[in-house]
This record gives sequence, structure tokens and C-alpha cells, in this order.
Amino acid sequence: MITFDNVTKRYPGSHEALTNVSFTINQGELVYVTGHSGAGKSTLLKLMAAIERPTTGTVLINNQNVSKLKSGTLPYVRRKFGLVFQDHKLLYDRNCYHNVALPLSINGITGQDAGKRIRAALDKVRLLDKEKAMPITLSGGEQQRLAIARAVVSRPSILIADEPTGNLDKVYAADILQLFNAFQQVGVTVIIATHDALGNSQNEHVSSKILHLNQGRLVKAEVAV
Amino acid sequence: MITFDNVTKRYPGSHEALTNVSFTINQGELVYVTGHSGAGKSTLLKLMAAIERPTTGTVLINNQNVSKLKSGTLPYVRRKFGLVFQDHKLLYDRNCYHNVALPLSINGITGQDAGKRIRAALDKVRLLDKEKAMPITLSGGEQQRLAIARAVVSRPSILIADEPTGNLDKVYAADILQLFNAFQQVGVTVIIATHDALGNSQNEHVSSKILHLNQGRLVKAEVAV
Amino acid sequence: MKSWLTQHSQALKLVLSRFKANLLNTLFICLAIGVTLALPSIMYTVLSSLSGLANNVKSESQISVFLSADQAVDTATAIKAALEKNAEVKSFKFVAKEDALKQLETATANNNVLSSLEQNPLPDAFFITPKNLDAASIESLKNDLAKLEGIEEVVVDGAWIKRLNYLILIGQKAMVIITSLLGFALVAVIGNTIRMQILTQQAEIEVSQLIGATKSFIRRPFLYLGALYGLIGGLFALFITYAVISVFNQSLNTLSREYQTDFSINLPDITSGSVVCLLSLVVGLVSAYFAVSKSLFKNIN
Amino acid sequence: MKSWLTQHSQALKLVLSRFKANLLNTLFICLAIGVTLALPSIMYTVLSSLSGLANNVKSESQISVFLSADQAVDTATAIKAALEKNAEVKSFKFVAKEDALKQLETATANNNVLSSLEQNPLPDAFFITPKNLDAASIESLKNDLAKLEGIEEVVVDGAWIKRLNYLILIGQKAMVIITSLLGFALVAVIGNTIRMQILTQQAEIEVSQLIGATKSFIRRPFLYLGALYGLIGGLFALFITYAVISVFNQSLNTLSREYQTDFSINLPDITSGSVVCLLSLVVGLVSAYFAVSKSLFKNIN
Ligand SMILES: Nc1ncnc2c1ncn2[C@@H]1O[C@H](COP(=O)(O)OP(=O)(O)OP(=O)(O)O)[C@@H](O)[C@H]1O
Ligand SMILES: Nc1ncnc2c1ncn2[C@@H]1O[C@H](COP(=O)(O)OP(=O)(O)OP(=O)(O)O)[C@@H](O)[C@H]1O
Ligand SMILES: [Mg+2]
Ligand SMILES: [Mg+2]
Repeated sequence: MITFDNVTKRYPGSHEALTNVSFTINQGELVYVTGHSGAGKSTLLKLMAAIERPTTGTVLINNQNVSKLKSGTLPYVRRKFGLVFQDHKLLYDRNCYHNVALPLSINGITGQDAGKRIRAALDKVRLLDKEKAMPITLSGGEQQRLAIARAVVSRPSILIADEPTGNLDKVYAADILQLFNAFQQVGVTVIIATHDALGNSQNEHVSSKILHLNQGRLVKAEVAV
Repeated sequence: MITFDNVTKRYPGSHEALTNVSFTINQGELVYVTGHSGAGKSTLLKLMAAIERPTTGTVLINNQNVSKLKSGTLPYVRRKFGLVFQDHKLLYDRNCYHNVALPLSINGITGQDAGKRIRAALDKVRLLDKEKAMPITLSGGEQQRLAIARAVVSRPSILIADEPTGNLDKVYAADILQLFNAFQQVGVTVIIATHDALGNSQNEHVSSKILHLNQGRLVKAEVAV
Repeated sequence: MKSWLTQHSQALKLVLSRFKANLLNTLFICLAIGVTLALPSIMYTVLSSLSGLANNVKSESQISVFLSADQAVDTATAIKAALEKNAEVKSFKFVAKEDALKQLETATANNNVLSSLEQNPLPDAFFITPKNLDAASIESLKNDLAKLEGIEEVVVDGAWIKRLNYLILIGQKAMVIITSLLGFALVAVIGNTIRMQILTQQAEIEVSQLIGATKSFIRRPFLYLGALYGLIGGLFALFITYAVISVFNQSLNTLSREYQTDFSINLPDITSGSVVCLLSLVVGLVSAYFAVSKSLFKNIN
Repeated sequence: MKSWLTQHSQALKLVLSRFKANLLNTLFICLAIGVTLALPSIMYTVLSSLSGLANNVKSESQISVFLSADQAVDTATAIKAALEKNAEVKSFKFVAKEDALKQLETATANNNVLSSLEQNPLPDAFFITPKNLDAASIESLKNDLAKLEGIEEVVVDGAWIKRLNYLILIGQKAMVIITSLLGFALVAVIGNTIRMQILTQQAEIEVSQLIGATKSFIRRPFLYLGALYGLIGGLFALFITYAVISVFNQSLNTLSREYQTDFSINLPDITSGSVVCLLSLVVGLVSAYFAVSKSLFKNIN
């Protein structure tokens, strides 16, 4: 599904954020990307989601080489992903409902059908009562959950979440991980970057893969059961 | 130093974020504000820093009633604080050095003296090598550390940090808490909001106060030694 | 087809709701566009009215034929018949020497000066408007007329035509300069406004691109916005033009009475009104396109 | 005092560095301001040159004194002496009847028409420029002159003055309308630009306020920005005015030769140039102040 072959990423005017990374993620896997701050987790996720392009090496998504995609087809590749950004990237000029509506409207889904799906997504992150609130009036954790609702509303086949529980307390974090597990259960590939490496006891019964990064190098890729 | 007397905060068009909160923080204390997501931690911190005003009740900072401050004197009250915002609030149109320079230039400190202090602050959060980088090119954790550098550069007498380690791995988090402890050691009042209530073993030797919030109510105010 | 319609109505709805949310701001901007657009429109209206007047004056009389003094009345009649037959003559006017003297009295604004004349020194005259105004036709007509009997002199009023043409030329030159300056200002105003809108929407644009919006999806609302600004600005411009010219015409009326002429500037008709609106709509659309393309895709591959 | 200086130089430095960073954009905006400002400046220059011309014409001759026919030469000499003594007379010109006839010939543009005159029908005349141009003084002067001996008639050239004044009045009316329209456009352009800048800097403003910046600290760079936009815009306006009027004057020259007059529009001098720059600087400053005050403190208590 997603294959990295000898990928190196160097940002202009910076040292290498990723060095010679190779791995494969199969359809329906649950993958944790771990590592210290600045190790390259977000960079790895951005390369997977076709937001950045590798400096050298190849990134294959569904056997398509991301570097060789035409800019016209890029949007359609990106629609396969549900993305939770580390900095949320919410839109502060519209309420929660319309924030979640954005991916649907981009996919051309409007009207009643859209309304149902948006409310279902908000309900999953327990924000249904904040439907009409503006994101700026939400607490940090509420904003993070809103970002998650937006990522899942379009029922993506790949879910990529960058530190989705950094601002959440244990109870909510468990909740969200439950949600991700549920997605994995129905065949969605779930990729999560996190700094508190697998400290969540709730996940012990789910088989998952760990990609551990250290200063841009893939140190170990192990499967925990 | 900071006294809350029966403080209630209701945002327009929202239920009460804080209800009847009373406590006192003395000069030089280290205070943790804990509670689940949406409990009112950030609201409490904003009231302390004179960014929001209480709906009812009084907030006293150095025996000054915040509600009765004239808008002309408000800036000078705020300069006493070093603030780490939950959403960082970095300026993305200037590099790290100039981000940290902002509080100093507001205080009228420029030139060589400022330069020394800025570099010292960046060094404390281990970002000295990123001095010239733009914040947008920093990883999530690096941005958080930059926000901390900006908060401490003007040597405030009160340090207020909202989830300062949410995006940091254990090693860096311990680092930052060390930094805060160092500030407390020299008489600075340090107030930290966090959702992982005192899970940090490093702090066990430091006496600290905990304000635990639940749905806007102060459930317990205890002193841990 | 249906999805195409949905997309467009969605974009339009978005723009209209934003219009409503910032009504005062929007009106302010449209007014600025209207003002900028009103000036060339006023200029054009005034100039086209003036050049209509000039055409009138121009065709009033270009060739004067003076008969020799003490001519018998039937000479004039013969010449009249010859002129009527000549295809090159559009129209002509006979002024008898008595009438000419009266006119001279009026022109010198003093009835007494010439009253003491014992003998009328002025000749009978024909004032002829030629059909074709180009130099060659006028020259050949002049030669034809000079051949007629009993004619003292044929004078072509060339200097006057030259001067008038020159004045109109200057007016047109001024209009070209002013219109291009203002056209530039217009593009700058609309372009800046759209860029401001883009700045406000920068986060939305970025996020939309990241989660798979196509370029045309992002561009669409801004194009509608530009077109709407242009259209409303154009309507404002028309309104201002109407108001200004009406006020002007009132002043002109008083002056015209003074001059015993009946000149007023024509208000723009429906055709030129729609041309103004259409033009400003297009300017708005094009400025929006460039502003979007410039601001939109600079940081994202 | 020192900190005051530091603060200002700091703000100015910030603005200049941003100017440099967005040089093209900045120039574009200044050019738009310049264009908007150039039009009233051109209008004013042309109109002031014209009204200078009008004043010339106005003061050329307002009272004509015609002597009775067949007067002895010493009557004219006596009148001349009387006119020289009269304090109300600014200057006068004597035109003998022979010269008047020649002028009439030139005026009717036909040498042959009047050549057959056996006797000169025109009188000797004095053309007088009064010192005071108000109606009362002119009336009393007229009465004084009428009392002199050997005078047939005194004519006050009232209609011409009335018409000319009316024309100038219309011109001034047009300028007031256009200037106020453009003034409005100018404020809109500069104000919008500053608001755009504020939008870009919104995060900085918010954060600065949160960490203790005073309002004047935040406002200062925007005021400098507005003033600089105004100043540079004003300089552009002056440049455009110079260029346009120079081009215009070339056309006018050809026309003037045609009319045998020597009229050209004066280029703005240093005084009016600095007035334009100062004015646009102030407009920039004021627009900036309002834009900042409007955008700055809306969400923060
Ligand atoms: N756009 C960019 N331009 C230049 N350097 C960048 C850019 N983005 C990231 N970097 C650098 O690349 C390195 C890896 O960044 P990345 O965001 O992938 O880290 P991370 O593992 O997500 O860290 P964190 O846990 O703090 O979010 C960092 O040193 C960062 O400064
Ligand atoms: N500006 C605002 N307007 C309206 N409601 C607000 C505003 N700010 C916060 N709230 C609401 O007040 C409540 C408490 O918010 P607060 O930010 O204090 O929570 P928190 O304890 O910081 O949570 P987190 O751990 O998620 O950051 C939340 O329900 C939030 O939606
Ligand atoms: Mg990251
Ligand atoms: Mg919070």
C-alpha cells in the first residue's frame, strides 16, 4: 500500500530530516511512528500523504510514484487520506460543523447526507454539543478532537494522525485510540505518530507495527502483538 | 501574589467554564493546574494573566483588582508574566531569534544586551542551532520549546505555561521541567497546566501545589512534597 | 453537469454569505471601485457629447462664396440654381448684403458704430456646406464654384476646421491618458482587494489544498468575488456618472442660456451603461484571476 | 527621550525592512496611490493656469469709450489727459478709427469685403481697464466717463465677463467634484492597503498585546507605513503630473501657434509640489490611524 524505498528528505537550508528510510505498510495495518522531538516523525507522515516529496529515493502510494504525479492528479491522491495535523490546522473563521464539512464539500458531498456524516463524526469525538461553536472558543483538547473528526468524516482508506493525543488526558486519549482501532478493524490503514511510545495499555490486544526514528534514521521496525 | 475569590467565568454563548473558584498562590510557589480536557485549565491561566476578566468574583494580582485596571495600565501588568500558550502563538513571518526578541523589544531592550539574553534563552531549550530558522520549519516539539524560550527571555516574575510539554518526549519534557524548577529556585512563581497529572517522577523532590479542576470546579488544592 | 452546477452554486453561495457578513466593508470597496471607474466614464460621456457638438459646428459652413458688388438679383438666382444641381454641395444658405450688415452690427456689439454708414460695403454671400469634407473634394468644389459667373471670391474656412480638429485631438489624447491611468488604478484597487481577501482566507486555501481540493475549486469563489466587485462597482460608477452629469447639466443650462445655444451633455444610455458594467465585471474577473494565481500556489508544490 | 528615539527608529527600521522585503508590491501600491493623486493634481494645475489666462483676458479691456464721429484731434488728447488723472483707471488704450477699420478687416477674415468702403464708418475709441472690477466701481467710472466732452457712448463689456466667470465657475465645480471623488478613492486605497498589512500582521498584533505591548507601540509602525505610502505616492503623483503636463504642453504648443497665442500650462513649482507630498503624507497617516484603530482592538479587551 505505502512503500518507502531508500527515502532521504533534506529541507532547503537544513540538515537531513530523514536518511535512507525503507519500509512497507500494508493495507489495514496499524502503525506507530515514534521517536524523540525532531526525529523526523512529521516529515515521514508528510511524505506518506504526498504533502512533501522525497529528496532522493521513491515513495509509492498504491504503486504510484509520488514524485512523478502530475499536479493535476495530486488532489485526487490526497483525498484518499484522512489527516490529523500536529498543529490541527483548523479554520477559525467558521464553526465546528463547517470545519468538519470541508473535506466533504471538497469531495462534492453536500446536503442532508453530508449533515448526517458530519454529526456522526462530531459525536465520535464527543463534540456534538459544540456543533455551532467557533474553534477559537474550544479548549486545546477540544480543538484536537475536532481535527480528528475532520480527518475521519470523509471515511478515508488511510488515516494519518500526527500526535493526535498530545493535548488530551488519559480518558480522552483512550477514547481516540479506540476510535482509530475501530477504523483499523474495518480495513482502514491507520498511521499514528506519537512521542509517548506505546505507553497505552489499551492497545495491547491489537497487533501493531512500530517505526522508531532516531535523528532521521529508522532504528527498528518491529511488530508488537 | 495571585488571589482568586469566588471567581466564575462564563464565555458568551457558552456554559460556565469556571465556577466559584477561590485560592491563593504565593510568591515563589510552583503550582500545577490539572484536569481533564475542557475542565477550565486554560481559562484559569488566562484569568491569572489578565487576558480574560472574571464574570463574577475578583482576581487580584499583586493586590490589584484585574477587573478594575484601566486599559492603559494593562500592558504593564502583563509584562510581569512569561506566557507559554497552549497553541504556542509563534510569529511565522520571522525567524526564531526575532520571535524570542519580541518581549524584549516591547520592554524597550535592544542591541547587544538583548542579543545575549536571546541566545541564552534559546540555549536553555536547546535551539541555539536553529537561531536563524523560521518557526514553520521547526518540528512540533521544537516550536513548543521556542515558545518556552520566548516566555523566559524577559526574566518574568511569574511564569505561566499551558501544557508546555504536550508535544515533547520524556527526555525533553524532563529538561523543560528542570528549567521551570530552576526559575522557581530563584523566586519566580511558576504555574503549569497539564493533563498528565504529576506523572513526572523528576519532580518528586520539589514541593509543589496542585489545583485540580473538574468541569470548572476546583476539586482539590493539595500540597505535594 | 449536475455536480458542475452544485460546485458553482456552492461557490456563489459562499461568496454571497461573506458579502453579507461584511456588508459595510464590501460596500466601501465597491464604492472605491465605482469612483475609480466613474471618472473615465464621465470623461467619455462629456467628450462624446462635445464631439457631437463639434461635428455640428464643423458641418455648419465651410465654404463662403462672395458675389461681386452691385450684381443684379438674377445672378444670385442663377448661382442658386447651379448650387442646387451640384452633387458635391450638401446644403447652402444665401445671406443678402443687408442681412450681413445687420449681423456685423450685432457682432461688434455696438449699434451706433455702423449706423452712420452711407453705403453698405458688404457683398451678397452664399455659405455652403460640402458633402465630402476631405481636402481634395473641397479643393475641386472650390474650383467649380470659382468658374461660376458673377463671383468675386471663394473662401474655404480651413483654419477653423484645423483648430477644431486639433482641440478634439487634444481632448482625446487627454482621455486616453486619464483612462489608462485610471484603468491601472482600477486593476490595482480590485487586485489589492482580492489579495486582501486571499490573505484572510490563506488558512482555508492551505488546508483545502492539503486535503485534496483542486485548484479550480479554490479559485472559483475568488473569481466570483472579483466579478461581483466589478459588477457592483460598475453599477456604482454608472450611478455616480448619472449624478455628476445631472448636476453639471444644471450649471450648463444657465450658461447655455447666456450663449443662446441649447447644449447639454447626454446621460449614458442603456447600451453604454451595460458596456461599463460588463467591462468592470471583466476587469474584476481578470484581476481576481491574477491575484489568486499569484498568491495561491507560491508555497505549495 | 532616548527611549522615545529608540522606539521610533525601531518602528521605522521595521517598516523599511518590510518595504524592502516586498519591494515590488510596495511600488505597485505606491503607484496606485500616485495615480489616484495625480488626477486632482493635474486638474488643479490646468485650472490654475487657465484661470491665470482668464484673469489676463478679463483685465484686457472692460470699458470701451467711443468718441463721436468727426471729432477734432485735440478732443481725444483732452480725454486722454482726463483718463490719466482718473485714479479708477488702471490702464487704457487708444485706437484710432483707421486702425479699427484694419482690425475689422482682419476679424472678418476677408480683405476685399471692406476695401470698397468709401468712408470709414468707425469712430475713434478708448479701451479702458478699470482698477476695481466690482459692479459698483465700474458703474461709477462709467458715469464719470460719460460726463466727458465729445464722447458718443460708453460700453461696459458685461456679457463677456459674465460668461467667462461662468465658465471658470463650472471648471471649479468640476474640480471640487472630481477632487472629492478622488480624495475618497485615495482614502479607500490607502486604508485598504493598511488594513491588508494589518491582516498580515494580525498574529503579531495579537501576541504583542498579550505579552504587554502598549497600543501606541503597536500602532507606531502602521502610522509610519501610512505616512511612507502617502509620501511615495505623492512623489509618484508629482512625477505623473509632470509627465502628463509636459506631453500636453507639446500638443498645446502646436495649437497655440495655430491661434497665434502663447499659452502653455505651468508645471507645478516647488511649493505646490511640496503641498501635494505633504497632503498625501497626511492622508496616508490619517487613513492608517483609522485603519489601525478599526482593525486593532476589536477582539481584545
Ligand atoms: N519545512 C522545513 N524546513 C526545514 N526544516 C524542517 C522543515 N520541517 C521540519 N524540518 C526539520 O526537520 C527535522 C524533523 O522534523 P519533524 O517535524 O519531522 O520532527 P518530528 O519528529 O515531527 O518532531 P516533533 O515530535 O517535535 O513534532 C527537524 O529538525 C526540523 O527542524
Ligand atoms: N473564548 C471562549 N468562548 C467560549 N467558550 C470557551 C472559550 N474558551 C474556552 N471555552 C470553553 O470553556 C471550557 C473550558 O475551556 P479551557 O480552554 O479552559 O479548557 P482546558 O482545561 O484548557 O482544556 P484542554 O486540556 O483541552 O486545553 C471549554 O468547554 C471550552 O469550550
Ligand atoms: Mg512532529
Ligand atoms: Mg487548555
